[in-house]
Amino acid sequence: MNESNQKISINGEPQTVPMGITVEGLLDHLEVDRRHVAVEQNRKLVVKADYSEVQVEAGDFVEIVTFVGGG
Amino acid sequence: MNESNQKISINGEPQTVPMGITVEGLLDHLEVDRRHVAVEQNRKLVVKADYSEVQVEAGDFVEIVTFVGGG
Amino acid sequence: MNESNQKISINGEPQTVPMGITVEGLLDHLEVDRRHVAVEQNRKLVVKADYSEVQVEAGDFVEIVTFVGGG
Amino acid sequence: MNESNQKISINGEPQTVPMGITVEGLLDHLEVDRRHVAVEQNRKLVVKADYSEVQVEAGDFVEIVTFVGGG
Amino acid sequence: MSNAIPTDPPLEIGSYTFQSRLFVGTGKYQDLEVMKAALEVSGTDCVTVAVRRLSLGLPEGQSLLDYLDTDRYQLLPNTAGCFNAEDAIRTAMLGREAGMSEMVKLEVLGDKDTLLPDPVGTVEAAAFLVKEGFTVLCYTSDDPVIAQRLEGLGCAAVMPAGAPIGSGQGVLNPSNIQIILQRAKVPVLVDAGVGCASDVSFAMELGADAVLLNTGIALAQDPVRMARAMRAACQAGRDSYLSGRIEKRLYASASSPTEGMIVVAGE
Amino acid sequence: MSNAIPTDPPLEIGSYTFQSRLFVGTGKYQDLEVMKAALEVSGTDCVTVAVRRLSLGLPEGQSLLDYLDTDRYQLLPNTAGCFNAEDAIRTAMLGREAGMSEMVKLEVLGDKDTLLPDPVGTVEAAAFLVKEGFTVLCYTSDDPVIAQRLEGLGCAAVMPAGAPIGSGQGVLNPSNIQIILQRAKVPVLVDAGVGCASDVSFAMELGADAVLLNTGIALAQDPVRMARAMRAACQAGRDSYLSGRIEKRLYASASSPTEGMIVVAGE
Amino acid sequence: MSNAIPTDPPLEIGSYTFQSRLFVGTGKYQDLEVMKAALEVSGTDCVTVAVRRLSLGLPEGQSLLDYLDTDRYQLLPNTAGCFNAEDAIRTAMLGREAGMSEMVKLEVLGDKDTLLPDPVGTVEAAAFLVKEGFTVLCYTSDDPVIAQRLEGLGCAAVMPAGAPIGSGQGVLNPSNIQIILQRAKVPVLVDAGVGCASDVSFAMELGADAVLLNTGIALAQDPVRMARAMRAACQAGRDSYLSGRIEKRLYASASSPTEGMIVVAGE
Amino acid sequence: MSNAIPTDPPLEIGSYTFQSRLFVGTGKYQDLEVMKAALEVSGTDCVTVAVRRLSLGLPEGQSLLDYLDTDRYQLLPNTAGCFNAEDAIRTAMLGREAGMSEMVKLEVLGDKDTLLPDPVGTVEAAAFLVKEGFTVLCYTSDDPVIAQRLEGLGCAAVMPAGAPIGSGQGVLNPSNIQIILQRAKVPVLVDAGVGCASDVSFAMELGADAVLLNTGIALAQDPVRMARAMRAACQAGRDSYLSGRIEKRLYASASSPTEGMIVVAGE
Repeated sequence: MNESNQKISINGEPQTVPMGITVEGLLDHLEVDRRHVAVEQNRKLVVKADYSEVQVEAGDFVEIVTFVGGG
Repeated sequence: MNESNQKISINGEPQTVPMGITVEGLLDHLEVDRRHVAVEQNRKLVVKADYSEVQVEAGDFVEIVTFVGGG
Repeated sequence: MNESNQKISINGEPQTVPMGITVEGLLDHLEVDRRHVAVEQNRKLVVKADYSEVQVEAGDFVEIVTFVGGG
Repeated sequence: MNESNQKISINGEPQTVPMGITVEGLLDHLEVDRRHVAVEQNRKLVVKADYSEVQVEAGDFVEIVTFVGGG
Repeated sequence: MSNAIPTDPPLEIGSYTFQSRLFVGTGKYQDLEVMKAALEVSGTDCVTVAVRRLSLGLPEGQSLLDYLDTDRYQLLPNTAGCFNAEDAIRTAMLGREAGMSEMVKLEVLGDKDTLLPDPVGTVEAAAFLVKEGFTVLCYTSDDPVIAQRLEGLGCAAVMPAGAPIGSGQGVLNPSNIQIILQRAKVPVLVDAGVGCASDVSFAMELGADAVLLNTGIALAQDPVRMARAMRAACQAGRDSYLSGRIEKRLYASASSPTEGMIVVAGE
Repeated sequence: MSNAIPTDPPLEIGSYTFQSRLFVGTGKYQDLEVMKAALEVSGTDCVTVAVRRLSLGLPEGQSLLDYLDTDRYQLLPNTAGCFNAEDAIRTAMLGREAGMSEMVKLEVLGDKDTLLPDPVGTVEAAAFLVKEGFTVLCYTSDDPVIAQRLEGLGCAAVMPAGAPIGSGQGVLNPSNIQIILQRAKVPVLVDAGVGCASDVSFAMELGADAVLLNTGIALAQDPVRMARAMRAACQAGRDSYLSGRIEKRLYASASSPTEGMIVVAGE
Repeated sequence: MSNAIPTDPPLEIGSYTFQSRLFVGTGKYQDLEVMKAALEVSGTDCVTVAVRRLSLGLPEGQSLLDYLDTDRYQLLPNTAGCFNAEDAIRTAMLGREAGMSEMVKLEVLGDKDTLLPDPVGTVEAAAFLVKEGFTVLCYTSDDPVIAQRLEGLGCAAVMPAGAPIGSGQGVLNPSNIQIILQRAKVPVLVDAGVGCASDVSFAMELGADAVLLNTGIALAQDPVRMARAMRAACQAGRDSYLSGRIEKRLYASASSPTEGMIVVAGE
Repeated sequence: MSNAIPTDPPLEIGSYTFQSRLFVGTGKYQDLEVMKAALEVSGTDCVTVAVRRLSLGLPEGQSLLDYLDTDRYQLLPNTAGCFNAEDAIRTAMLGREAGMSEMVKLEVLGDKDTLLPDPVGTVEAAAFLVKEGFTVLCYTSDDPVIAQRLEGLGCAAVMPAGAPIGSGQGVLNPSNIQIILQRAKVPVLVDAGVGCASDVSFAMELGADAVLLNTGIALAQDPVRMARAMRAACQAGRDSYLSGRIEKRLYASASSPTEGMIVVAGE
């Protein structure tokens, strides 16, 4: 692992992402379509307005969810 | 009763009509709207084609029916 | 077939029985338990009182019925 | 009220009973049939074994219950 | 004493009288021993039997009648299997001769899939048999019109089907049975379609005078126990009918008193 | 002999054993004589009672207990009328002391119109009473989730309502009762809502271990006869359940043999 | 495109064709304006009418026919009120002459309380009218035997009653209707007894080819809205029948995926 | 004109307004094209969606949202799959953020076999979410006690299950639904268990404000046609409810006049 990278969990899977990346950056990095997406960092909701400020840190559990078919 | 008249029953009611009158004449006499009407003479159906030939005779039981609301 | 015998149908099966036999004799011949039995000769019921008088004739259709399980 | 008496509530009704009376004494005083009876003092159950020891005090809320018809 | 339960008079059909309101068929049992035990346990007074050709050469002791105590049970010959009036009449005549009783369970069936009665043939045969002096207990559909007609012809009892014979569906149309009961002056027996105890209780609670069944017992996994169930269910339903049940209500009605609660105590 | 009916083991709830599977309430009777007669006829082993303030000054011989043979009947104190866990617990504690038995019928009600249980309060009170050593027979709705939770908490029996107390509507949702029964390892009693004999038979046929009722008997026009009806219905339903009923089918299945008919004769 | 809904072919009865599967009666409306509006909203193609003596001297514009667009609606004369075959035949002959159509709704009634058909008279009249060239739509009970017989006699459609005329009880015996439908080769219309929209949908879901009703609309508090309800219910039931519904199951089947849950996250 | 049908006001839930009273789920369709077509045909304004982990790397244009016109449909995120209050709250918070709407369909489930709600967890989560400003549409059992409690906590709508999710059994306990409806001041939606059109009509006729369903459409053999059926059934049931249906009666009531018969003629 490059020293400028860190390990986090995204949706339960281990991932390596750049150090100091924000949620905004993470979504860009993952090429996520932002429509109807929501993000949790360590079980805490990150609202859209905070995406560019909240930094992802090593060991974080990140959840990125969207809508799927359901009843 | 005029000698040129005769007594018949129409729809269960006694009526006096001219002697020699046909079903056609009877319907005219009664000013009956011919749409959806049917006629029985002494329990025998008189079809429309025969109206002008069938004569009504004294003592006849004539039924003139039409459609009313029903289920 | 012996000349003193005749062919009849009993319960739909051809049978050979003695000439001149009565219903009474027939039931004896067949060793029928008489409890709850009834007899028809050519679709006509033979009541018990007549068993000893009614003669079975060649070609007769005889039915001997009893009770079986039913609902 | 005699000075040796005290006021308590029994089953929601004000009653005057002797000072220093025990639950045992109270039940005798009220001529209560002890079969299938239970007693609460200030919302606390008094078990039978304690009847002769537990004293009723002024201002107590005493409940004496039994069984009635129910479903 | 005032709390004694009034006696329920026995059921009368024509000149016949029955203590039990359960009529039981004798068909379809795995063996005649089981049938015998089931009939005993059922408490019935009256059993139906079919009229069929004697099996010539059957060894002694192996026939239905060897297992039926005819002192105990009134035999009720049926005309099962007949699909027209003529056959049913012939069968009824033979049954009377064999059974030495005037009672007949008249069935004139419409088709083999439903075994539902043919109303036209039933009416024809009933009229004939009544004139011949039979006490006709007439199997019929749950059609109130035909039930009334059969009564008018002189049938001693009308026996509407709860459901097709042997189907075990219970009383499919309680409204029709109710109408039949409200208008009948002769006994009404629910005959056929009953599968379990609650079906019997339910039929009796509608006011039926009796229930006639066969398959529900005979083909249960334990016919003898089911016979006991049906006996109790019949009595239960009869008593329930006679007891004047509570009305149904959407909301509750407390069983325990609302006074004398401790829970307002101390307030 | 092979046709003997196997014996049905008695019902066990906690350490208590019951021969009869009918539990009967003691409320709402027009008088205690009628109640006494009805209970006797019902054959019950276990009667519910409410815990209420003693009426001081009631003449001797006029109380419920003067009419209840406590050698014959297990008393089952209820917590009827309690609308929260605390009141129900207090009432249960008093009932245990008065009754000298660990059994309690726990009811924590949700509102006065439906008298349906409050699941939240019921769960809370059940957990407490189980820990206090009670044998908790827990009144509940027909909700399979709550029934399972109550069992998990250690209730000795779960008692889903067939319908609101006293409503006489019978078992309104047999599917829920079936689910409860399929998953329960403790006895399941259908409690409340039963109006007539067929309701009882039906509940038992679903597989209920017992039925508890009160209003259906007490407010019938003839309570004693209705008690007899309910007893028989309970036995009938139990036997019917154990007998392995026939399957339901849309079409018929003949009861009488199709062979041996005379009607092909002569052709 | 693959998701297009296949077209449902129109209903054919004899040589007549109907787009709508709702047949509507014209009796009992508070006034003819309301009837006219209700019929329009119902979307029906075919309305029943009764044959009655002409009221001599009725002012013009006040008769039923002044409110019926006979270009729009096929008239279906009935034989309502006839209690024997002879009267029904006379009425049918008059109706044909008056209506200039071969279609007749044959009713031979059994009694005035139930208005259920007399099977014997119905069979007799149906046989006669078929031979006379009528297209007979035959009102009958839900008896599968009679339904089959009427089809065998040449009736163009059989019309079993869901429940007695005007009773609003819906389809009382779905089993019988199912049997009729499974065996019929001519159209089956559920006629009579329908009280609300779900009754109509239910009948159509059983597979009925159409529903005929009158009182359910005419005596509703808002007949025009109820006509709209019945129209939609008929289409809904037909579509539901054709769509292949899900099977019933006792337990649940999740609608939302069980994968991708966050709730295992972080573990 | 007097025969115009009064307009039915739209359904209001919290600050949201719906023209259609059919809410439709988006799960279980064989493919998203079929789902899209079914939703369009259903006429719904509001569709439920589940909140699940984003599938990283899914090609563009393949997700649910590519097939949902969010200008047309109000999205209603659910908390399906959550078995405790905490998970449901987390899911609801995520759903709100993703959906940019305050509406949530709250489900806290009791177990995986029944998918029936856990009342205790549901009450807990509902209280929290209401305080957080959500418009809570709360899935619940048909228990009137819990329904009333949820309303008291501030839920915008209560949504009792007709039967377990996906079971297709329809409304198993209409009595409970009726009680809920009579006491509710917020909208009541029947949610879950609906299998066919008549189930929907029936629920609406009970007075439900709307019906929410998924499996009934999605797993029908022809989902698009079934969507059309459900739309019509919902409208039919609503109209039927508002029209004031005829009373049910045991006996008949003639549709055709009893006067003016020819059949007394000549006598």
